[in-house]
Amino acid sequence: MTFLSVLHLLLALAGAPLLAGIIHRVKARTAGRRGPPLLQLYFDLGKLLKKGAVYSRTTTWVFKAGPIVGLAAAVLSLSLVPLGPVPAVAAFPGDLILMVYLLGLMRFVTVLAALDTGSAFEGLGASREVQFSALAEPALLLGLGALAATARDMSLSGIFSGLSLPAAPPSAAPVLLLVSAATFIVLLAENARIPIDDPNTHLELTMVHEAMVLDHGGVDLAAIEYGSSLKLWIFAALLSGVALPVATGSSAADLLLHLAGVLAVAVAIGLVESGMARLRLLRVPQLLLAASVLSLLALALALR
Amino acid sequence: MATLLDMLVVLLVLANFRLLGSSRLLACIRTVAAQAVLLGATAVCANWAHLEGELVLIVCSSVAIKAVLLPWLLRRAAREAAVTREVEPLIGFSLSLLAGAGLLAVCLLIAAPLRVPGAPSSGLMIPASLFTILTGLFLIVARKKAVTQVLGYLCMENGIHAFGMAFAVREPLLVGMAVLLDVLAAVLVMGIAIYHISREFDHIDTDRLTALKE
Amino acid sequence: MIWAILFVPALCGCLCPVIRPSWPRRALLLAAAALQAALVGSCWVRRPADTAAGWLGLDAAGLLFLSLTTALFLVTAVYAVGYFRQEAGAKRRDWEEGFLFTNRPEAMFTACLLWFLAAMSLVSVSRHLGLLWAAVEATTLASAPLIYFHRHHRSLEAAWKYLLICSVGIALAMLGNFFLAVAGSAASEDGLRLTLDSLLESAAGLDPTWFKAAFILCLVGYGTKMGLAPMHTWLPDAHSEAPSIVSALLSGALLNCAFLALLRLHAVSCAAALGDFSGSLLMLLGLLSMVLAALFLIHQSDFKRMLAYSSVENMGILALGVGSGGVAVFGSLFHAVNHSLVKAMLFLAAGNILAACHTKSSAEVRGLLRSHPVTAALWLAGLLAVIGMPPFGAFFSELVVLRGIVGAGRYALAAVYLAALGVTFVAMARIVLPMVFGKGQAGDEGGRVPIRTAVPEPLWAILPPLALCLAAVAVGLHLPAWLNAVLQSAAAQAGGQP
Amino acid sequence: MRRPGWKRRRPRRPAHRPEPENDHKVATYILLIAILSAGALAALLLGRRAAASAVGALASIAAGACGLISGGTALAGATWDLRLPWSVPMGSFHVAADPLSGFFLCVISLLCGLCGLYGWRYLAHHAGRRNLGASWCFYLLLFASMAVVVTARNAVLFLVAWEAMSLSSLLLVMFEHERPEVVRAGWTYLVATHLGTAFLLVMFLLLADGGSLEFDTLAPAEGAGGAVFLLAMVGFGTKAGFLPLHVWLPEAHPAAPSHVSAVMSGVMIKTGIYGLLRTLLLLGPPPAWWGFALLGVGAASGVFGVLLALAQHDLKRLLAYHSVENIGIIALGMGVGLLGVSSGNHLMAALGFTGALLHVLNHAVFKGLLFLAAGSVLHATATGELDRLGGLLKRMPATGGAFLVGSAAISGLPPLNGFVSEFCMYAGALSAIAAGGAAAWGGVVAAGSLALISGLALACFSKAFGIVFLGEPRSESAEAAHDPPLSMRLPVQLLAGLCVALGLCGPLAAAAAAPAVAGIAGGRAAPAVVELLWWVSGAALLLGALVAALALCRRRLLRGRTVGEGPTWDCGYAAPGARMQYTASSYAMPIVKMFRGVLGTTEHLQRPEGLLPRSASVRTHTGDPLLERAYRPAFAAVAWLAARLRWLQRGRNQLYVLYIALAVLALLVFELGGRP
Repeated sequence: MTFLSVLHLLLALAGAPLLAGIIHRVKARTAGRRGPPLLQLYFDLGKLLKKGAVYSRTTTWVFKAGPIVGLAAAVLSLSLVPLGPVPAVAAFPGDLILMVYLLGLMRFVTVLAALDTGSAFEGLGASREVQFSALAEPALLLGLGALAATARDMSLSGIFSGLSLPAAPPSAAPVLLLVSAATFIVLLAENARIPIDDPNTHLELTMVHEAMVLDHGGVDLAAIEYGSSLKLWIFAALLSGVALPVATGSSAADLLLHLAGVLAVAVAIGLVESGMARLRLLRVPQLLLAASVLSLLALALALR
Repeated sequence: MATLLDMLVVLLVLANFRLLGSSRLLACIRTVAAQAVLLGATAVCANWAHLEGELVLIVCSSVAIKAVLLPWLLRRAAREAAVTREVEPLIGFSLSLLAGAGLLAVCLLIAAPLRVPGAPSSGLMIPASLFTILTGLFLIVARKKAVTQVLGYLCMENGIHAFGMAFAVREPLLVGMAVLLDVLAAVLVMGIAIYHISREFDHIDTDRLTALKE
Repeated sequence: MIWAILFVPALCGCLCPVIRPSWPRRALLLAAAALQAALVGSCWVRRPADTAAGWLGLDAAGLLFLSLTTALFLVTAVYAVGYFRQEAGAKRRDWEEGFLFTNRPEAMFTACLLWFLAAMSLVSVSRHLGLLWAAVEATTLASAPLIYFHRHHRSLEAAWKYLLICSVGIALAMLGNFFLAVAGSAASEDGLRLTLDSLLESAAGLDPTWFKAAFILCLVGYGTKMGLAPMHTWLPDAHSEAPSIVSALLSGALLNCAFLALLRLHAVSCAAALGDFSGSLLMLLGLLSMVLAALFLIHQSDFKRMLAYSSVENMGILALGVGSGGVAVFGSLFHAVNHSLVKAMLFLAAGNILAACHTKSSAEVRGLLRSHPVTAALWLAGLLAVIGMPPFGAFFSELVVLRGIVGAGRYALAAVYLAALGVTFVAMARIVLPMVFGKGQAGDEGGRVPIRTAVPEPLWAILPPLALCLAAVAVGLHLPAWLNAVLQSAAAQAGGQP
Repeated sequence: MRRPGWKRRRPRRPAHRPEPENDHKVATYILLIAILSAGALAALLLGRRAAASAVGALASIAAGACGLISGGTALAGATWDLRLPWSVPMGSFHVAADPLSGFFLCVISLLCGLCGLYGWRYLAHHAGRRNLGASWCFYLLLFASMAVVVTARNAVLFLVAWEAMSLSSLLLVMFEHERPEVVRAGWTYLVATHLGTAFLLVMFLLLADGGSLEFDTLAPAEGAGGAVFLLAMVGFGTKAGFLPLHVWLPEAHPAAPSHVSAVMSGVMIKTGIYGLLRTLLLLGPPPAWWGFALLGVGAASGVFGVLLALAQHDLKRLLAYHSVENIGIIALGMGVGLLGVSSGNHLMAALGFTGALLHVLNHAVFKGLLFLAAGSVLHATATGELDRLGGLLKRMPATGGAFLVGSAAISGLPPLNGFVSEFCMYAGALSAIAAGGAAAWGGVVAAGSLALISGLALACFSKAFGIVFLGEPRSESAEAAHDPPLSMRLPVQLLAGLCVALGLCGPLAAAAAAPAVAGIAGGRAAPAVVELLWWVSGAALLLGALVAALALCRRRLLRGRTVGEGPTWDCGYAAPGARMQYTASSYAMPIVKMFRGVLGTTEHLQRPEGLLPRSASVRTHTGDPLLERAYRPAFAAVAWLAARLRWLQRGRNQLYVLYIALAVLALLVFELGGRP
């Protein structure tokens, strides 16, 4: 753990909402509109934090606890994520498992909060969410496993520093390619992006993630929004680490480079979103299974 | 003496064929009685050289029981039960005769390796007695009436005793007596059973005795 | 001593028909049973010497089976007294077909019971094969009238089949004895005597061919009596139609007698170094019996027939154990003990169920546990015991038999053995569990309401099977040293190593 | 390469090690057995009286305490050894405790004690109508037999205790025997367990190899190891509920009273795991394929179990299928461990077996908790049907909170105990992957299936908790539900507390279990494991702190602002009602549809018709595919064969005599025929 890793953590905590702004801006530009300001999400969060709250009579403490626990889990798992060769704040063998499971915890509480309202729409959203993530999780873990097999290391930071170009084994290239593809798909699924989910549709029946938070408002909604932007940052950081396996000599340069990478990922997401339409729900599992297959392929290559 | 013995043995075999072939109940009973007599004669001939008191005693008693007492009992049972005088076979008579021939062949096959050390008797003796036993079994299997089944049982016993006596199994009186008593008692009990059967079913062919089955 | 053992029941049997009033007769029955038990018990203390020129004697195996027989007889005698009280009265209605019938005169029945006991005692004390044969035949003759206690066509049919089939089989055994004599006539010039001692000492000189033939004949003959497949056909009919006490005695004591006869012959053949030959035959028939019985148990709808087939299966185990030699011989002797106790208990319990529900079809008996708790518990315990669950002894005996088989490296045999046991167990559990558990109400799955008498379960109907059950458990929990010693020496006689 | 942890092959004669110091260590064990047997007898005598319940409960609590002490001391390394004279063929009463036995003894005593306390009031309303005494007698016997099973050192004693265990649990299952499905369940259970035991008989006889059946001398003949292992897999797997043999489990566990289900599901099936571990100890160094076999079975059981659980509509049945899943997870851990041993990877071996053992403990805790909570729900609403429940968290807060903890724990989420054990297995798998080689593929299987399982388990338990405890009640009985009395709340909450505690103190648990692991995996890598787990518990604590801090912030922010109440926002729909909520079936539908091929789910759909549709309904049912597609047909085939043979017994006397004649002729001709 170095000063830079702390810096990365702080930057992530501060800059995560920016990614959403970038995505929106890119989408608007490709559609020929001006689009909202880059900092829109910050404004939204600020407004939400000022508001009071209205709770459904159906709900219990589970509903109130959901956003907080989710946010805490997101922050904690963010602290486990390295930015390329820049190690994470905490790194130990098997930390990637903890990271994935913290995201799982976040999902669990969100889903329960959704079910707590007793609303049909939120139940619908929850049921789709758990289905997709149940398929996304193996893909992600196997992909990371492939990386571990290539880097012969058990901790995320070790893996990514081991994979960065000068140190990386020559056989790593195809593995990295496959894994980054898989990770990108998982990213889209986990962060409720097109083509898996449409964050700003106006028809609740087609929502997945947004349907789960229909009933939240004020501070809670702020926590949720912020948490999901942190989640997006986590995946973006991972992806830039995989897709951009470069370690310049100086770690400061690495930090900057991969920050750029994270922003690039956001841009890519924006492009994909503006280029594609939402998939039919029945097609989504196939896409996720494809991601798992990619990861397995990567593993096969790494273990050969 | 040996020729005489062979003659007797052949007669025994023929008697079996008569049992297989005849359709008259009383005739069958008579044949079984005759078999018993033949049996006694065989025993005497076979051990002519060293004839002992107890052997003679067994022979006499067995002839008395099997040739006189039991046939009388069976006739009586048949009369009590108002049996029709036919045998009522499950397997036809001619077929029975053929089967008998087959059985005889089997007996010869089995008896081939059975050599009696220093046997006084003819080589025919073993197959003949085995054949008698099998005939008895065949009668039990191939005839309907309870009486005929008892007849078959008697025929078997004859065969067994034929064997026993011919080879002079030197067993003291007691066993022989016990055996005879058992046979006697068995047939008595069977007779009683037949009596009850005839009362229950007002006839004694056993194909009504099939209530108990899976 | 031995003479006393033989004559006490025989004479009491002769007395019975002349005693008119029923109470003294029943008392006599109990007294005879108790006296016999006392005599046999004294034999455990001091083993009587052979008498009658080695024709009569009490070796380990004989003592074992004699004690079993006597114990079972004592217990069933107690049950019988109550049973007579219940069965007394002129005309009774048949539960299955509804016609009226009478029972045989109780005096005759009691006499036959006692003669049956005498015959079985003779089987276990006779050390002369001819005498043994006569005794076994005598058991048939004494027990045939017992089966025909209820005077109606089914029991008559059962008795007739029993009589004929067993007589035919036994006749073959007689021939076997003669063959044995011939086989021995080479051994000693004045022909050999069929006493066990002389057979065993001159076994080496037996002519193998004749001996093999003799063994086959005796195997089929006594096997018929013992209920080995495919000669077992009389067994289900007799057991299902006879009164429960008789079924208990037939299954628990009589089959053992036939088994004892086979044991003697196997001992001789082991002495004649033909143990493998006879063993293989025993194993063959034993396995056949187990498999057939298991298959016939599957669709069984009559719970007394079920018990009968289970007896066939257990006899198969005995034959298998003795055949495969080694420790398995001990196992199968021990199994004989367990089987007798358990099966007798089961038949007595079946008698209670029959008296309560007036049906032999297991489908019509439901929810015994609510209406007749003790009987139901016994019935369930009996099931568990007969399928070899601890703490009942059968578990250990079956385990020892299995060990003998596996130890001899016969893995295929072990597989079939276990498979047969498994099928038996599944089939029996399928039949018994619904009888014990479930609602007793009419309507739900056709269960007939068990008839509640003023005293649902009279003491005489409970105590005898309970005693047997406790005995079975006791043997399983702790095998007493004296019993163990007798089992070991008996096994050693029949060519088993500890 | 030298393999870790394996003592050389034991000598045939009992090794002449000095008898361990017995006196006081055995005392607690003897006390345990004494209490249990005395309690059983007393309860039996009390019969239908309510006092029987009290006696049984108190006895089980006391015995539980003794067991914890005795097992704990043994786990701490104070082993003891006790031989009593027992005269049965091949048998001897020889019990001893090494750390492994101690570990399992602890787990058993813990859960049995708490469930005993729970059962006290749970059975109370049966007093006078049912024979409580018998039930409690069997409960205590079950406890005792399990205690003997994990300490027996003689095969015959082991088997006797094993069968006693099956038998007593069977009779416990039969408690409400008027319900036909209970009888069916009991039958299935009896058949499965008895047939499973048959394999164990052969296994032990093969292990004994003609010698004595004392564990000290058990060792397989040359080349028999594989056979023994497979027999053990089948025999013990039947009890544990490995995949093709699990069919009895979802039948029997729901049928039993809930505290019994908790014991059966929480610890009784674990005795199968114990047996497997003990056999592995006896077998000596394992070849790699054993590990792969265990991994395969584990993956299959885990995935299949959780899928079937997801498709269930009955709470207890769902939990029962989850036992299959968790047994699969344990098998995965053992497989990882075995691969580690066979490939000489100490860390992997230690991680795998530590994970397996910890999961044994953890599953006992949270599955016990879940079954007891389900029992409280049943007790309060008289139905376990998910779609008739709902909104119970408001009405039974204590039970609901505990159930939530249990759900999170069984889904393997941090910071609870389920995550600790799964983390160990993952780490083991990961170390294998990082190390490369053939074992790496084992790691891949383990990691992949664990990921899939945990994802599906999350789905399943968000469904279970969400539908049962959240939202609005779906029936009057759920409307009127209330928390059970203290003696039923207490065990549940204690177990919930344990879930948290074990989650936070993972390393301590691992350190405690280390001696038990060392026997199989070697103690060399134990410190590494503990160190790894410190990270986990550190993260857990940090998470807690974060949550607390955020909660504080939230409180601060909301202070003084308007916090209003209103109906759930239903996108403008005027009159939202309880019947509009998502149901369990609809919640699970997407996943179940996805796997319909393997699940064989049947759907009865009544579409709405006409302009003003009267009624429309959809009903799905998922039975056990193996039971319905494999076992039933097999049994039917045997029955068919038997039916074909019945003509042999036609009732014709002639036929019967013919059999005799043919038999004698056949034998004679076969033996003598033709040979001169």
